[in-house]
Amino acid sequence: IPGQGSIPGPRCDCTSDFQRRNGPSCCRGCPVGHYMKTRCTEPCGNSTCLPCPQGTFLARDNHFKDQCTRCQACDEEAFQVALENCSAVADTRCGCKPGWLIDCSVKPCRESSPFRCRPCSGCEAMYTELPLFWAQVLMASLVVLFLLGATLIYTYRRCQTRTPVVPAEKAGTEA
Amino acid sequence: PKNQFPALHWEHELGLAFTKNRMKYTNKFLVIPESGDYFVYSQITFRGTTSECGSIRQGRQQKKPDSIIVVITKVTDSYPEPSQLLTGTKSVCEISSNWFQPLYLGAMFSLQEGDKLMVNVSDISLVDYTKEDKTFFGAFLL
Amino acid sequence: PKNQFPALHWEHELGLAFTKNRMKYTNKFLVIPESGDYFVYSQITFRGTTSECGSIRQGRQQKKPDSIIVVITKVTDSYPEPSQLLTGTKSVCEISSNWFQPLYLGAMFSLQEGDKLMVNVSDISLVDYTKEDKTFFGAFLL
Amino acid sequence: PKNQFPALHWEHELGLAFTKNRMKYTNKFLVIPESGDYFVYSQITFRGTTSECGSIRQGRQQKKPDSIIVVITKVTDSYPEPSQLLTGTKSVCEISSNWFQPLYLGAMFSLQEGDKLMVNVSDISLVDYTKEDKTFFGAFLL
Repeated sequence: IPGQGSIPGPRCDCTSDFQRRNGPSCCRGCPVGHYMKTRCTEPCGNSTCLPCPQGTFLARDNHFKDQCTRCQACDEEAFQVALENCSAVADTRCGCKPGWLIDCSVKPCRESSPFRCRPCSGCEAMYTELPLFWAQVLMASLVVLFLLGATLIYTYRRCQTRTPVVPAEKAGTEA
Repeated sequence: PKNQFPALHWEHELGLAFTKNRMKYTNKFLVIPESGDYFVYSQITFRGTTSECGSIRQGRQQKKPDSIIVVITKVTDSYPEPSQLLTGTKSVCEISSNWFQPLYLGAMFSLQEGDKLMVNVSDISLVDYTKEDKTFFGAFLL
Repeated sequence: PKNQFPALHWEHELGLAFTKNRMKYTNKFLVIPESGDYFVYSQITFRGTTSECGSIRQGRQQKKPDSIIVVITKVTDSYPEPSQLLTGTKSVCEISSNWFQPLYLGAMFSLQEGDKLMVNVSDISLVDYTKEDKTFFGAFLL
Repeated sequence: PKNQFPALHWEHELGLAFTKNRMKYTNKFLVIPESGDYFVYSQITFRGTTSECGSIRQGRQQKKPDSIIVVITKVTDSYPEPSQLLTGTKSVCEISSNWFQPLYLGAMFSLQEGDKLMVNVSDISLVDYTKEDKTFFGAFLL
């Protein structure tokens, strides 16, 4: 394109998504999984960002946090296991081994409530990382579907028996 | 956000309450006036009538306790999610007709100018807010 | 005075106990040597044998709990009544043969030269005074 | 030595944890960098499943409670035995299927350069180490 020359850099007015005021200057934030080591030195420059050390994470993007968050540990005494190990971008996800059920330790049970894992003897290896509440919802919807199906089959069969299947030769005599 | 527990409002001028040295209190938050190391503390006195867990019937299977939780949370401009600085959590299964107990928290943190601190509790209806010497929240620069 | 709870005596020289920078201890009181902001704290360990509330009989109606209370009180020349700075209060209804538990308090206050601080408890006979690391009281200028 | 309780290991760099102004952490100890008055504090959150004491059978004789204990201990070159600075001790006899509760300690001490502080607990398997805002330990120079 004629006269392209040097295209003026993005305006440094600290309003676009990637330029945010952080202290006196307007900087580009750090990506997910990184912490801010030092702020940018020239307007709208890049902050110095370093990867979160092992055992810590930061799940959000374009930020200016100078310290990564510690990963939680799963409670081995309560037979919890790490369903997903902590990474630089996400916290540990604790749950129960397949074939074990989540048993919330308190009532009412909240998302952050402590829980224990209990072996669920005699039930098939249900993937138990669903929080208890969602497991119950799943069970309830299965029951509803089953009942619905049963009633449909039953009514279909009843409709069928009401229209007599008349042998061909007798057709037409029964009005 | 980590915990969706409700945040408490605080009296910051009357009685024993005060703010000084540019420490501000607005809309449930203590606002840090200058970067530095702060000692942050709070006590929440909870009280309630006995729950189902505490009602004992012969030969019954042990019940799950209720719980009381207090969290001192930091909100900062530098990161879009609040972070939990201090958590006090206790199970409650009292056999008496009613119960009351405090949870105390206190520790030192490196905080930035503009950081905001709030206190969240698991159930506001259990908080004894009747007297300022039982339930309080504060921070000071070291 | 607000609460007629008995005040505790404190050792202020032996073992871990000390006073310095003109902070005085006389007759149950810490005496504030200069006006300023102080962090005031105390832990009282209580212990007892099980009360009636905890004795469980089949089908009985739930009992009222006993309670343990610690209050840090300020006495000042500028006002004839003491004021309660900090209160820790907990219900007690234990089913075991005996029980023991601490109550901890700590917060910052603006105090005047000559103000006096004491610690009151609901029942001195329940206080475990046997060891200085279990039951203590202190204040320091910030 | 006074108590043979096990000492806890601590994270001292990641997340909310930090050391500064020459305060060192090595092998379970905070090492005091310069003589002076320090505020030392810790919270340990304990959790467990209900013990025998809490299982209630009709007309049975009351049981002895279990207990949870946290001790902040000082080790110093000037004396061969560690000394217990702070102790939190609580009986546990819960009737619910499980229980959890914190013990908080904090006080001011005159410490010498090179003194070492550690936290001992009665039973490490009862310590809730899963989150840094529930179980923590610190000290700062006043």
